[in-house]
Amino acid sequence: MTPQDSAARPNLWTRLQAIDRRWIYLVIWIVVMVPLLFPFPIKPKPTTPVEKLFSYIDTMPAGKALVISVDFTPDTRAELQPMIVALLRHAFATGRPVGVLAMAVYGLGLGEEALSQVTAEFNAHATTHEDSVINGEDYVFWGWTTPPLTVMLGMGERIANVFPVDYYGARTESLPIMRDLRNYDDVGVLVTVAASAMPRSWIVYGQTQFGVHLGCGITAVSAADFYPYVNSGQFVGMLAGMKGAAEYEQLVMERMAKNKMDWGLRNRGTEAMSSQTSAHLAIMAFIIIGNIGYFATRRRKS
Amino acid sequence: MLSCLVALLLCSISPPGNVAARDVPNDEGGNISVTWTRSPDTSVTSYRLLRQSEGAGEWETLGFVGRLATQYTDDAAANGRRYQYRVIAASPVETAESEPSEFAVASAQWYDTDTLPALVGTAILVFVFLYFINRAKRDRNLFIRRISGLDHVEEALGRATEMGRPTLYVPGLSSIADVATIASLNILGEVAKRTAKYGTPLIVPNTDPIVYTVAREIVKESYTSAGRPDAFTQDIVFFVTDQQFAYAAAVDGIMTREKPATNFLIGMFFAESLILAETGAATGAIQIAGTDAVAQLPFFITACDYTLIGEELYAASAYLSREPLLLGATKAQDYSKAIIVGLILLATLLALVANVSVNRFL
Amino acid sequence: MQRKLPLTIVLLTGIFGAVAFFVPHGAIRSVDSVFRNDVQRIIAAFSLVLGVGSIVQHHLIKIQRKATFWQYSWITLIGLLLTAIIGVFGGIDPNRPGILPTHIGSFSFHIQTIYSNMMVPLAATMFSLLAFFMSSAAYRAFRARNLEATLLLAAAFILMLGAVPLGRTIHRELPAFAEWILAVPNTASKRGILFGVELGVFATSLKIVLGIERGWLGGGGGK
Amino acid sequence: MNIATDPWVWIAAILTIAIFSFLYRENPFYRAAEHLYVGIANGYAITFYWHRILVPSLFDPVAHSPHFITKVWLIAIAIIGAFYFTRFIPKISWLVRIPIAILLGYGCGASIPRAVDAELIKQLQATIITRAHFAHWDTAAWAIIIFLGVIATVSYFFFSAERKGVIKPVSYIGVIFIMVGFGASFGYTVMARISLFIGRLQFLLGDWLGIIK
Repeated sequence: MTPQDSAARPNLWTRLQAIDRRWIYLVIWIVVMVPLLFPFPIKPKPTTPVEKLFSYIDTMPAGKALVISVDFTPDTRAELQPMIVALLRHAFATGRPVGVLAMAVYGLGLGEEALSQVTAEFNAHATTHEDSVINGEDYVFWGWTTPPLTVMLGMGERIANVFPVDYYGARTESLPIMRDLRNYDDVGVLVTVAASAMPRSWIVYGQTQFGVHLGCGITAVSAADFYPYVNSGQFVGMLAGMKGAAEYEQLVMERMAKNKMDWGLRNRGTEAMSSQTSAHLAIMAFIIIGNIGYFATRRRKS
Repeated sequence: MLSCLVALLLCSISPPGNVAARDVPNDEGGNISVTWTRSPDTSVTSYRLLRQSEGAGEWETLGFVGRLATQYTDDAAANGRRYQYRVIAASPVETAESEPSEFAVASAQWYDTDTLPALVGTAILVFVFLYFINRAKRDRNLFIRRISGLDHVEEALGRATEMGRPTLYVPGLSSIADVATIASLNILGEVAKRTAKYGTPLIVPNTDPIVYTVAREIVKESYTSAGRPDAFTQDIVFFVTDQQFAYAAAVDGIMTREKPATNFLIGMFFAESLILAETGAATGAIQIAGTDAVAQLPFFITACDYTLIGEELYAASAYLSREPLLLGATKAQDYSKAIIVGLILLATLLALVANVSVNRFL
Repeated sequence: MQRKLPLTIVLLTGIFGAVAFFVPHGAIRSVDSVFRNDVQRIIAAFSLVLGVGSIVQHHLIKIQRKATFWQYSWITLIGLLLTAIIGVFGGIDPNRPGILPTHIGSFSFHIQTIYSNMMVPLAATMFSLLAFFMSSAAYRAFRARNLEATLLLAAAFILMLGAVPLGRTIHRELPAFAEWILAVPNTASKRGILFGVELGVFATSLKIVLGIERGWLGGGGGK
Repeated sequence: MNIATDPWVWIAAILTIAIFSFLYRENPFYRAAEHLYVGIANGYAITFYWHRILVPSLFDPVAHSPHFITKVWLIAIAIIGAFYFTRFIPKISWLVRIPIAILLGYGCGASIPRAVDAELIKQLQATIITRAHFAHWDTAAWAIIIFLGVIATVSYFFFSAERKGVIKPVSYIGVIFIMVGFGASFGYTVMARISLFIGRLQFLLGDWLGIIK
């Protein structure tokens, strides 16, 4: 804030020109925080890659499993965790068997968190055994093992060999769900949710060697890197960043409404997306105000 | 007829065929590539690779690959030894074994033929550079156009001197292996000569321990050559931490507490670029930035007064020092760019007019 | 000797580094990998000793001189010492405990706990300051002063609109247009810049290896 | 409200707030967090170098390697590394240059062919227009725009000629491409950075205060 800036006769615009940046910070803070506290969901229209993944999972042959690979760490949780939650809800709402594994060791906690959240949501509304979502019957959490190559190849042969015990310590062989979830043949689609290059490894090992169908959920920054794989059909669909997560949540909410599951669930991605939208709008408004001020001052000077 | 039937009953999946093994070319040896044609049966889930070294009499298992694979690289072959391979198709209930392959031998090569374009390209560029550097020894009047960021170095340092406030120099956040860091250290040498001359305090926080040692030597040398060895003190160049954001936090602290009048942010930067540049802008410092990290340039452009874009960073030490040999190299860079543009035009012309794919040769 | 020897070493290791790129043979590759791994890492470890020495000295001087805010230097020094003791003696792998216990009852102070509960939140928060800094930088710099500045502003604006659902509401093709800007003009400019950068890298490397650029030799004189 | 009871969550939350307070102004809380951060980061670096580099790559092999030559090799590297400490002995302080020269020489030498191979040749290949681009009008148009944009941008970086004649308008087009590219990169990154802040808020409001969950 140099003195020259305020030397001109201070009208509103010139004052805005030299506004203390802390006002900008305050506005950003408010517009991001308020939608998180008091969600006003903006309903995003799903884009093609998101719709593709949704309808692929929605129309998989009965009995085929959805496998989610948690390949990210807590630092990208805000963007990626909502994807896992939405995918789990979709699978449980449509009665798909679900398998969850983690390629990132720090992803274990994230997988566990998402599973306990979503299973609790479903079981809270369950009245019969059929309605409930039960560990070992409707879903399995295999946990983490390394190296990735061994996992990706081994799952093509026998998943129970790769993960002899699940995350909770039960022998995977003994779980009823594993009877129909032997290897990639029983997997309808495997969705890798990652902030790294892991989706590429899944293509190289899982897909080119076993032909497993893949989908991916990635951060907004890496979206451009993965578009080519969606266009070539190597990924049946893709969720990119919070926007992708929010769009998928919308589709899942519509599906659940159709299945009479209007439980008023919170959608972290959609909520965060309203924060995103308001932050983007605020920044754009700042740019516009700055320019109006700029032209107003310039006219005054000339 | 009967034997056929027995075979069918005993072995209902058919084995993979045409198993072939050959040395992987252009490597340091140790690798043999095995190829086969897949078993036609859909129940196959994977293929298992077996290897036998000549005379060993025993087949060892190497590993397995998915049912769609038709190739496997054995990366544990001893050079000069003869190996043969078998591929076994496996379904959940049974297996079928192929005929063994012919023998193959892994060997190391002294030249990687895949690098031929790089070799030719390197040779041409080295030649161009040596020619111009040599010519620069005779020609004392090589011209370099104005680079606005560098024209303002003196002015920015002068301002710091007038205001009696220090100058901050951030040599990037990468290691010495990053050539941008070296370019930055060269500029640091020139900046330090001037701060020594003007008697302006200089602050050089570092994030790479090796860069720290080099930066320290360079600044010391600059102070000596400016005739002020006494002005060089221990706390001009110091190491902070090798953690990106801890470093950013510390430099932000320095910027707001010491209030340098001039900030140089030159070298390799990552996401912290705008954290540094925006804090510097908020303290009212004149900021000169320079990086070849294309992803960070937009942030420096928006938050700094002057930004050296990409190659300008590499022309800077020639520009500031006016050393003929360095100017010659800058001239060579220009001619190399002309060659590249020429090549793009030529290759496009060939591709469009004669339908010759130049990419085949690259 | 004092200058000749380092310059000779630079020339020899430089030629080796370049040649190794073209030669796959094990004789060269194994030496190359020693350079890449052992030499790099061990020398870096020694330089870290100097680095840590530097930061410790920096703060000790501050304390000694009672410089402005010298009290805070104690925080750095104590934090450094405690973390190093816990880390070096407590072990880095939770499954292989070191000689120092890393928990009192259920309260863990293992180096990984410190990492995830202090370093990670600190880094994430520093990183997230960018949300604010981007806003203020955009406000200040995105003014339509001339054609270039206007284009910078317009491209940023369109990309921001394309990222939120509103963009699609304004025009159905807006997100696609945003993608096009990223894929076509942006690619062209990046590629053009990269050509220059790589030539600069090439030139600087060559100058160092040939001993034309010798600023890195620093002080101390000698022939 | 479901406020956290784990002391570590409280520590993380306090540190988070201390860093955010910098947005208002530099203050004692930020200063303390910053100094603490630098201290811990260095302590962690010492830990890391000790357990992940010195022990497995130097001490263990020197003590246990079956190959005598490996031991000699590693000890030699360690001695070269120790040259760094000659800085404190003025007489032989120039030996500091030896480890620097080794790293610098090797790094520069290795980057010479790589700059040509990985960047120059690959980028050149990608820029050439071929007949295949003319299969669709759009691929052809985009390829031509990229082609012209690359040439214009490269010409912006000509240093040895005054900007006049042909170079002037061409390099100006280059500037236009550069600016559009920078603007696009900036706008594209906003979302990711807001996400980071949302992540921190979710930590503060969720994990710590338990207001949202």
